[in-house]
Formats: sequence, structure tokens, C-alpha cells
Amino acid sequence: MDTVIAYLPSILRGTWITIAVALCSILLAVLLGLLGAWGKLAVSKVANIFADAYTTLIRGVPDLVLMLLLFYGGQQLLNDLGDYTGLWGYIEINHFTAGVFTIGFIYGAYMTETFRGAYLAIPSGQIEAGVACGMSPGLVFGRIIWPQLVRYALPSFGNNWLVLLKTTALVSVLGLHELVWESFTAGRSTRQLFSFFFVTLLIYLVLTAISDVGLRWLDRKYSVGVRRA
Amino acid sequence: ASAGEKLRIGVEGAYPPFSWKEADGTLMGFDIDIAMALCDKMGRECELVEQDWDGIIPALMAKKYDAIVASMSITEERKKRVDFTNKYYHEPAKFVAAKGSGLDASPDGMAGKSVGVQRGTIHQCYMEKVFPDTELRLYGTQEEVFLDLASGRIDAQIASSLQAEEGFLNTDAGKDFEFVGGDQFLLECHGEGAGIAVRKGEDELRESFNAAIKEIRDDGTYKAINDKYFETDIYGAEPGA
Amino acid sequence: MAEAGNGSGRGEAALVAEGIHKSFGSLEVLKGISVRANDHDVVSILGSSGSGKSTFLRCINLLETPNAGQVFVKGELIRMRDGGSAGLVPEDKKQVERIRAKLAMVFQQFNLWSHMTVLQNVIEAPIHVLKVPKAEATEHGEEVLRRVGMFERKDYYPAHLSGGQQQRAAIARALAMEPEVMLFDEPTSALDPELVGEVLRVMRKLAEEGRTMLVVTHEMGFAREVSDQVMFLHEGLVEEYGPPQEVFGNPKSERFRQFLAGTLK
Amino acid sequence: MAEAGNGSGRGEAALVAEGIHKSFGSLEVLKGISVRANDHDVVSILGSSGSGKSTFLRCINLLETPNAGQVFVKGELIRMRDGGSAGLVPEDKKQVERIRAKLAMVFQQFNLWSHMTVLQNVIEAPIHVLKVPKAEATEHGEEVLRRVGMFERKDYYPAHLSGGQQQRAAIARALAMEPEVMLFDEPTSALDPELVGEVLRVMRKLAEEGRTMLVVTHEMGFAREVSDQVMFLHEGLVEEYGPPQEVFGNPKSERFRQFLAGTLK
Amino acid sequence: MEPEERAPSLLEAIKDFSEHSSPVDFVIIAQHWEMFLTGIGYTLLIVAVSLIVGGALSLPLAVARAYRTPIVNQIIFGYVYVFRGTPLLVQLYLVYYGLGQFEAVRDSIFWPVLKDPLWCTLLTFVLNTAAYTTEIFRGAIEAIPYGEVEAAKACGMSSFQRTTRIVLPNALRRALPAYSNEIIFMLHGSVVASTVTIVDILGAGRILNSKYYLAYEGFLAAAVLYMLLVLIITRGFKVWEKHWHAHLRPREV
Ligand SMILES: Nc1ncnc2c1ncn2[C@@H]1O[C@H](COP(=O)(O)OP(=O)(O)OP(=O)(O)O)[C@@H](O)[C@H]1O
Ligand SMILES: Nc1ncnc2c1ncn2[C@@H]1O[C@H](COP(=O)(O)OP(=O)(O)OP(=O)(O)O)[C@@H](O)[C@H]1O
Ligand SMILES: [Mg+2]
Ligand SMILES: [Mg+2]
Repeated sequence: MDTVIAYLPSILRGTWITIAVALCSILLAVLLGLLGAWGKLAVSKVANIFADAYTTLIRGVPDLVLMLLLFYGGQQLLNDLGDYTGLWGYIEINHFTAGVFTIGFIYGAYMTETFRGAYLAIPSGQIEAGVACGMSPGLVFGRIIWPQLVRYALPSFGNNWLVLLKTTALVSVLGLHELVWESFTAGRSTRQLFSFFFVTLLIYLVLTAISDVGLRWLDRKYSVGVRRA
Repeated sequence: ASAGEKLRIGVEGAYPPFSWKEADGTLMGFDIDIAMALCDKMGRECELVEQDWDGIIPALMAKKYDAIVASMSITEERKKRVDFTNKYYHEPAKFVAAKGSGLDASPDGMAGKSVGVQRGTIHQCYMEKVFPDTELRLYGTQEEVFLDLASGRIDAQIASSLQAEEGFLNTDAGKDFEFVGGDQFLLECHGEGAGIAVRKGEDELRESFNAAIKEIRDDGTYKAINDKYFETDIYGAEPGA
Repeated sequence: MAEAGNGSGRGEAALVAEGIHKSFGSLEVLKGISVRANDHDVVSILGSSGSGKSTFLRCINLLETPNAGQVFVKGELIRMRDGGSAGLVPEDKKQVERIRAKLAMVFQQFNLWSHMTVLQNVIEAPIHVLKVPKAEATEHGEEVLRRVGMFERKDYYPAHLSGGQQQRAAIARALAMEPEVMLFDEPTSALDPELVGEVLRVMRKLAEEGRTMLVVTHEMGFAREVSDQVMFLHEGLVEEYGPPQEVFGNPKSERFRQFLAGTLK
Repeated sequence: MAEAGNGSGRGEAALVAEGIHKSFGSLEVLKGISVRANDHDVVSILGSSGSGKSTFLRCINLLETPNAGQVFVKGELIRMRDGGSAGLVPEDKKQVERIRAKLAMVFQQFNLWSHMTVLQNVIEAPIHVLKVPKAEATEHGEEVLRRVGMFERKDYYPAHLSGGQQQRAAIARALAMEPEVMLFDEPTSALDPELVGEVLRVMRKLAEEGRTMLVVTHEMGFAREVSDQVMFLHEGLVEEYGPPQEVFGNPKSERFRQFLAGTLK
Repeated sequence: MEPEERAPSLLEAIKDFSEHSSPVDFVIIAQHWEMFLTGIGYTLLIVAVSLIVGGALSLPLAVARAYRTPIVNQIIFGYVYVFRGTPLLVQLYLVYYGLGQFEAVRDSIFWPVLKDPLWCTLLTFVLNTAAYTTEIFRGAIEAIPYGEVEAAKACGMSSFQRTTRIVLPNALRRALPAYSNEIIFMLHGSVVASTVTIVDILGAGRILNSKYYLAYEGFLAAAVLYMLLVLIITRGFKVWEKHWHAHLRPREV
């Protein structure tokens, strides 16, 4: 236990990085998700194809494989492209950025389904009722669709957030010094892997529990007008 | 990377006694000290970048750093991807197994045994070439190999003898283990010692490293670092000797 | 087929629809339906399930685009152009929005906005479509709610209301637009007999106030007692049309007679 | 309060319920309801929404446990004991299962098993509860389906049937149990007038065949023409009870008169 | 222009192109097809065993949860919460490296099982997927319209009959879409097996990369293989769903 306490600062530093990566990625994922949902629901065939390819790719390839691919391959591609065009010499993608971009990119696809599902969950009659009042499309989106979209998306959003939080563990393989990386390093150095992994497990549980409380609060806030059994 | 910029050096950080990480996050070890000494001599400001062994060459090629100081042996296969400086140390590989295991470190004696090796090392190459009938277990880091050896998941492991001695046998966990058999060597795999890897074509950087290595050898810096970690001189024979 | 609405000028009528055709794929649902409602007229639309009643109402305010036909509201023609496979499409979106604001629809499933309270539902369109100041809209909205007996429930969300209350809230939402014409789609299905009576009383009151209304209904009693004209749809055509005394007393169509007999009373 | 069913011995009646009380938390829904149905009797239960009609039916086959009261089926008392806060609880689960097999219920929402076809729905309980051999159950099931006009739909899943068809399938499922007593809960709500007629005709046929039935209904026509006894519930009590001619012709209760007037016809 | 001379030179040319000019060294991947085949075998083995055992385990757990069996319910809830609330990678590390650290574990009768990376992986994955699947089945059981259960009661079915004849057959069908997702996620999750020396698809890719110091060839090959597997699984489920969901779909005419 003493050894764990000795390493506590680096463990906490790792925890902080985990949280930071998770928050930044979810932000990116929401943006990509909205874009993707628009692409799937749009009338434009091109938008449909792009959005479908995006979600199919992400669903088809495990997170870790994609991360490794994007992290190693992506940097090289960027460099080669820079050399080839002569536009830039070297662009540093640091571990943090790389982690955020890969996770954000992956979860953007899941968010696409979240927002698409939420849109379809809005009873179409309510949209028609707006149209029948003479509302313009913008007005219908702002006044009728958006407030309900948030509400219907929330459960699935919460799910994605919890999964994303756990996925950050994988960026340790990219060398980002987050929680799992710090605890594995400490565990190897002190040969007390069990203690460190156990602590890591507990920290993740705490993060999950806090998220749960937060999500439940959000849910209550946004569920105005929903009937509870 | 021109002379004015910070020089970034890739290190592993999980390979005691050559590199490891203290509880407060600082890096320590032979490789680390050598790297800092070389930078000093080259008059460059250096930044250490930690990287898992698995991706250590790809990350160099992706320009995440400019050189690798991570006990990397100079081999033909690696030379296809990167250029190496002269060696900065050289020491043989050996098997380690439990005391009294009675293992015979020959291809026949090891047939059917499970041997742990760090993925992508000279030792993997060696085992595949010379011990084809041995069950090879591949790990991401050397530390994991030791962990599984200590817990009895594998019958033996092969690694650099110094690393095995300092990083394992001399520790509490390794007290029931010993070297088995003599030095294992195959030029095709083991190469001529550990060197510093740079991207292909970066001759200027490579040469300045070579000069710096020579300088620390000559002025005693090398010996001081060597003695801090090891009892014997690990540089091995002078090149060409 | 009985052609409905043979009044002379279109300018005088609150609502005129002429020769509405509508197909879904190969299924021709409406085969040329016309209706004419003068100011203060109540027109009941009867017909068995699937006969196209809802589709007809929805074509009138262009929630469905008809394949052919014309709609005049207060004498103003909704301009349409041929959109190829999409049937007729409105030429001027702004005009459609303006005209829809004059035609309030009460949906079969109420379609109240579930994230808003009753009062918010009622004042939403007046504020954002008609640009009435909020205070004024609220005052008017409360008055309308009082009229349908829903004032005490104004701060409830739709999910907390009984069916009959939801129905009245939907009517209030439509009334708050001060529409020229109200379109009701089966406003009493799935209510219990007492609630049916309650909702029908509200509608009868609206009729007495002189609203122009088109009402799709299964309540023969209502059609008989409240409406000025009754229209029976069958297989996309108007089978029977006329004042209720005439239509119920002496039905010309065999199919309508059968329909009336089907309702075991 | 009018006590219902004053026949002498309980042994002769198909179903006797006595003094059923039921509360949900502090809300007392049933305040002592009794009913007696002799063989071949049809009893209609009327009442406004929320008056406790469904709760009463559910108490009879113990889908709800009453707080007090007794139920006899074919003279056999369902044995209950005091379960503290849970009200009365059945003493012998096996007895309850056996008796439920004699009391078939047709639910307001049909409650067909959605993963089974119509025929599978119908033969499920005979095979697994009554232990009838499969071949025999199938033959009998098909005959029952023929009787309600659903034979051609026997291989459809419930989701693919119209409301009226689902209703008839649910009736067939109940009939296939050859029950002593059938309990119907608002079997025609949410159907269009033509379908209402259709379902009511099936029930009338069952009555003519001599089934004992308890029917919760909003259809005055049915209650008047088909039932032997009519019972009107109000605020947890029996407000009116008697043969239909008497009850409709000369209602004693003020509230029932109001209820009848509420149904605008 | 003798063909004997041209044939080898063409092969050489392809090899040379692959190694030096092509962005992806495909020849090197092709040369290691056997390793990837083994990888597919291990991946399928791990995923299939975990799903089958985990699925079987989850059924009684889900029923106990849905029926709110006292005490048992709380215990299962705790188990599910822990396994759903923490990363699979950490769970696997804890079982594999963590347990192996203790003398007592190494001396126990479980060691022959815990010693083996494959068994450790299977143990962790089974517990993990059982937790997720329990939640899926519980949700499906609770989504059954209560009336269907009441209808079964009203027919006189016993509670065991209700569970086996009405609740489970219905719930399993309803759970199918969510469960097909769980299969995909399990496939995605199986890649962490490569961190404990198992040569699954990603393991093969990693070996290829580290052997030849490549940046992405091994990962790319792995990505393509995983994609194919997902495609096959998704297709399979479409067919299966079509069969089992006949009662939920609009009827075809
Ligand atoms: N969007 C649509 N696509 C295809 N067919 C449709 C669509 N909307 C309606 N229909 C079909 O058009 C026909 C008429 O439908 P409509 O809703 O107008 O009937 P209705 O008279 O309102 O019936 P009900 O009394 O049951 O409400 C039906 O056969 C229906 O299946
Ligand atoms: N499980 C329950 N918990 C609490 N209250 C309930 C429950 N079931 C019914 N009630 C209440 O009991 C009262 C009677 O309900 P019941 O369903 O018996 O009415 P009903 O006469 O069948 O009405 P309807 O005609 O609308 O079906 C209602 O006020 C209802 O809110
Ligand atoms: Mg309709
Ligand atoms: Mg009821």
C-alpha cells in the first residue's frame, strides 16, 4: 500500500489525463455525430454515402486497431504528404492530440447513430403539427426538434460516454501517459501489479459512478414533460 | 533537425537497468545517462520522449523524435529501415531459468519448452532461427517477460545478460533463477552491439553522435556512467579489434 | 359520384378544394375529391377505415402534396407547379406557410409538443409564427384555454393529461391561431363515452360561434346534429354528399346504407 | 348500495364474488363489490373511467389480490389468508392455477403473445396447462378459430392483424380453454364502428351458446340487448344492479341517469 | 524473350514495387498469411467461447435481476456494475499479471488454469460479456408488455411455465439486435488478448510490424480482417433476425 501511495502523484496525474482525453474526445464526437446524423438523414446521396462509409468503417474495425493505424500510419501519411507537396516540413501530432482525435473520430460514428435515432424518436406528428401551424423549417428545428433531440439522445449519449471513458485505457498503447499507462509502469517498477491494477479498477469505478450521477441529473433536467412510472 | 533546435530522443523507460522510471516520473538508467552525456558533448539541448518498444522505430520514422537511445542492437533487418551509429555497448544474450531446472540450452534440449522474449528484439530473431522447436511467447516489454518467468508461466527467457542480471536476477523476484548455458550469439540476428538509430539519410546527426561517443569513451564520462550501473565494462571489444 | 360544393364564386368561400387526386405509389387513394365550405359551415367527413379521409385533410394544408387539384383559402389559390414524380409541389414556400397559419389542424393523435406545457403549446405558434407579443399571446391563450375548460391544467405537460384533456389542449392550440378554417381528424376516437360527449360539446360550441370546420368523424350523432354538410368517402370518391337530414334520411348510395347499418346501435 | 346476487346456495352459481375490497395505497378503489352469475348468465359491468371495473375483474381471477372478500368458482372457494400489508394472498398456488384455468379472461389490450402465431396462441394453454395432446389441441383450436371467423388468419402473428382480428384471436384463445366463465374487459374500445359491430356479434353468439360471461363494456346497445344483468359501478360501489329493461328503463340512481345522458347519441 | 526468364523477374518486380514504391508493403503481408490465419482462429475461438459460456451464464442472472429476487439481485447488480464500469484491458491485466503475482495463487489448484494466457483471457472475457449480456436480457425481459405475462397467469400457467414458455422466448427475440451489437463489441474487445501474448488477429499484425519495423502494414491487414468478420457476422444476424423477428415485422404480401 505504501508503494501505491508513493506513486499516487503519478497515478493522479494519469487520472487527470484520462479525464481530459475523455472530455475533449466527447466534444469532438458530438460534433462529428451531429454532422454524421445530418449526413445520414439528408436527402443528398453523396452525404448518405459518406456517412454510411464512416459508420461502417468504425463498426467494422476494433478501436485499438484503428488507434494504432491512425496513430502510426496517420503521422507517416501526414509527413509523406508534407514532403510530397512541400507544403509543410513536419507537423507534430502529440500523444494527447492523437488520442483525442482517434477516440473522437471513433465515437463520432456511434454518436451519429445516437442522434439519428433520437431524431427518428421524435413523433413525426409533432413535427407535422409545427408545419401545419405555418412554421418555417428553421423554426421547426429550433423550437420543436432540438429540445426533444437532446432528451431522446441522452440515454444513448450516456452509454457512449461510459464506453468512451473506458476506451481511454487503450490510448496507453499509443504511449499517452494516462491512468493505465502510469499504473502499469508503476506496477512493473515495483512488481506490485495487482495493487496498482486494483487501484486503477477502483478509480475507473469512481469515474463511472460520478458520471452516472451526472447523467441522471442531466436526464432529469431534460425530461420535462415525460411521464414517469 | 538543425543544430539550433531541441534534439528529441526516443527511449523506452521500462528496461532496467538501462532505463526505468522512478516514482516521481523521472527517467533513470544507463541509456538515459548515455543519451544525456552525448547531448552534452554535442552541445545540443535534448528532450527525452518515452515510447513503447513496439512502436519505437515507426515513431522515429514518423519524426516523433530524431534518434533512439534504447539499447537497440544494430542488425541487418533494422538497417533496412534506419541508420545506426557505431555501437555504444555490446554484451551477449543468455537464457535464464529457475534454479535447478536442469534445462539444456541447446536446440534439442529446449524443444517443447516455452521461452519468453520481447517482441521485435534480436532475441526473437535468434530464437526463430536457432530454436525453431521451442514454443515462443512474445511480450510487449521485457518486464512482462520477467513477470511471467517469475510466476512460472514460462520455462525460460532469453535477453541481454546484463539486463537479465541487473533487472532480474539481482532483484528479490529473481533470487530463485539463474543463467542457463553460455552466451548465445548469431551475427545475423545479434549484430555488432547496441547503437543509436537515426532516420535514413540523416548522416550529419549520425556522425555527430559517433564523434560524441568517441569523446565520452576517451574522456572517462563513459566509464563513470558504466561504473554507476555495472561492475564490468560493457563496451566490449573496440570496433575492428 | 357526387360533386361537392357547387357554389358560384370561389372568392366567397372560406375553403374550396377542387378535384384532389392523391396516390401513394401505385395505390390511388383519392380519385378527385372536391369540397366547398362557406364561412361558418361545418362539414362532416365520414367513411370507413382506409377510405382516405385523413389523406384528404392532409392534402388541404399540403402536409401531403396532391397529384392534381386546387386549393383556395379565402379565395386565395395555393400556387403549385408540377414537380415530376413528386406530384404537385408548392411554388412559393412563404405563401404556403402564410396559408397554413390560417388553417389550423387538430390531429387524430393530438400531436401536442411533449416538451412544452399546455400553455406553451398554445402560445408557441402565435408568438413565433404570427409574431404576437408574448404577453398578449399568453393572455389570449389563457382565454382560449378557459373556453375549452382547460385553464386549470395550463401548466401541465401533455403526458400528464387524460385523453380528453389532451384533445381539448390540441383544440385550444388550434383556436389560438384564430384560424379561418379548422380541420379536425377523428377528434374523439379512443375516448370513453363521457369524454366523447365532452369533446363534442366543445366542437358544437365552436360551430355555434360560427367557425368554419371540416370534421372527420365516426360519431353519427355529431354528424347528424351539428354539421351543415355531410360527405361520405368510399374508395377515393365522394359517394354521398348533402345536408344531414337528406343524407341520413334518404341515403342514395348502397354502400353508405351498409355503412350506417354496420354501426350496431 | 345495491347488493348483487342474492341467490341461495353458492354451489349452484358459476361465479360468486362477495364483498370485494381493494385499495391501492391510500386510494380505495373497490369498497365491497359482489356479483353472482348463474350458469349461462351474461352480466354487463358499466361505469365511467376510473370507477374500478378493470380492477374488479382482475380481483376475480386474482391478478390483483383483494384486501377483503371471497370468490367462489363453481362452488369452490378460493382459499386466501391474510398477508399483512399485501392484503389477502392465496393460500395454495396450485389451487389458484387450477381455478384460473376455468376462468378465461379477454383483456382490454388483447395481450396476445407476440412471438406466437394466432394458432400457437390458442393452443398454448390447452397443451401446457390442461395437458391436452398437441394434435387434439390443434384440431380443437382450429375449430374455435373457425367459430370466430379467424381460421384463415391462423398462421399470422398478432402484429400483422387488425384490431378486430386481434380481438377475435384473444376471444378464441379464451374459448379454447373451455372455461366455465369468461371475463371480458372493454372488448371493443378503440375499434372503429364497423369492427365494434363485428366483435359484438361474436359475443352475442357466445351468449346464445350459453356461456357464462362478465363483460365490462361502454356499448349501451350491447348491455341492453345481450345481458341478463347490468351492474353500474361508481366510486367503488355498485350504484345500480338489475335486468337491463329495469335498469335502463327506470334507473334508480341519479348518477347512472347522468352517465346515460352523457353519452350523446 | 524466353518465358523462363521473364517469370521470376516479374515476381521480383512486384516484390520490389511492394517494398519500395507501394505505400503498403502487401507482399510481406501475403508472405505471412499463415500467421494471420492462426490469428483468425484464436480470435474466433476467444469470441465464440466467451459468448457461448457468458451467454449461458447470463440467462439465470438476468431472470433473477428482472424478477428482483432479493439479495441475489443486489449481488448480481454489483457484479454487473464492476464489470461494466471498468475497462476490459484493466480487468485482463488484473487477472493475468495481478493474480500471478501472489505466491498463494501460484500454489493453488487454479494455477494450471490461471497460468495459461488463453484461459486467463477466456475467464476475463466470459465474466465481462456475461455482465453486459445480463443487462441486455434483463432489459428485454422488462420490455415484454406486462399484459402478456398477465394473460399467461390468467390461463393458469405456473411461474416456471410463464418464464420458460412466454417470458424467455419473447425476451430472447427482442434482445437479438442488442445482442448482435454485443457480439461486435466482444470482437472489438478481443484485441486486448494480444497484450497477454496471445497471437490473435491483432497479435499477428503486431508481430509482423515489430519483426520488420513497419508502421502500419500489420495493423492494416488486421483492420481488413476484422472488417470482414464484422461484415459476415452482421449478414448472419440479418438472416437470423429475419427468421426470429417475423412477429415484429410488417407482413410481406
Ligand atoms: N404515407 C403513406 N404511404 C402509403 N400509403 C398510405 C400513406 N398514408 C396513407 N396510406 C394509405 O392510404 C389509404 C387511406 O389512408 P387514410 O389515413 O387517409 O385513411 P382514413 O380514411 O383516415 O382511415 P382511418 O379511419 O383508419 O383513419 C390507406 O389505405 C393507407 O394505407
Ligand atoms: N396498479 C395500480 N396502482 C395504483 N392505482 C391503480 C392501479 N390500477 C388502477 N389504479 C387506480 O384505480 C382506479 C380504478 O382503475 P380501473 O382500471 O379499475 O378503472 P376502470 O373502471 O377499468 O377504468 P377505464 O374505463 O378507464 O378502464 C383508477 O383511479 C386507477 O388510477
Ligand atoms: Mg385517419
Ligand atoms: Mg379498465
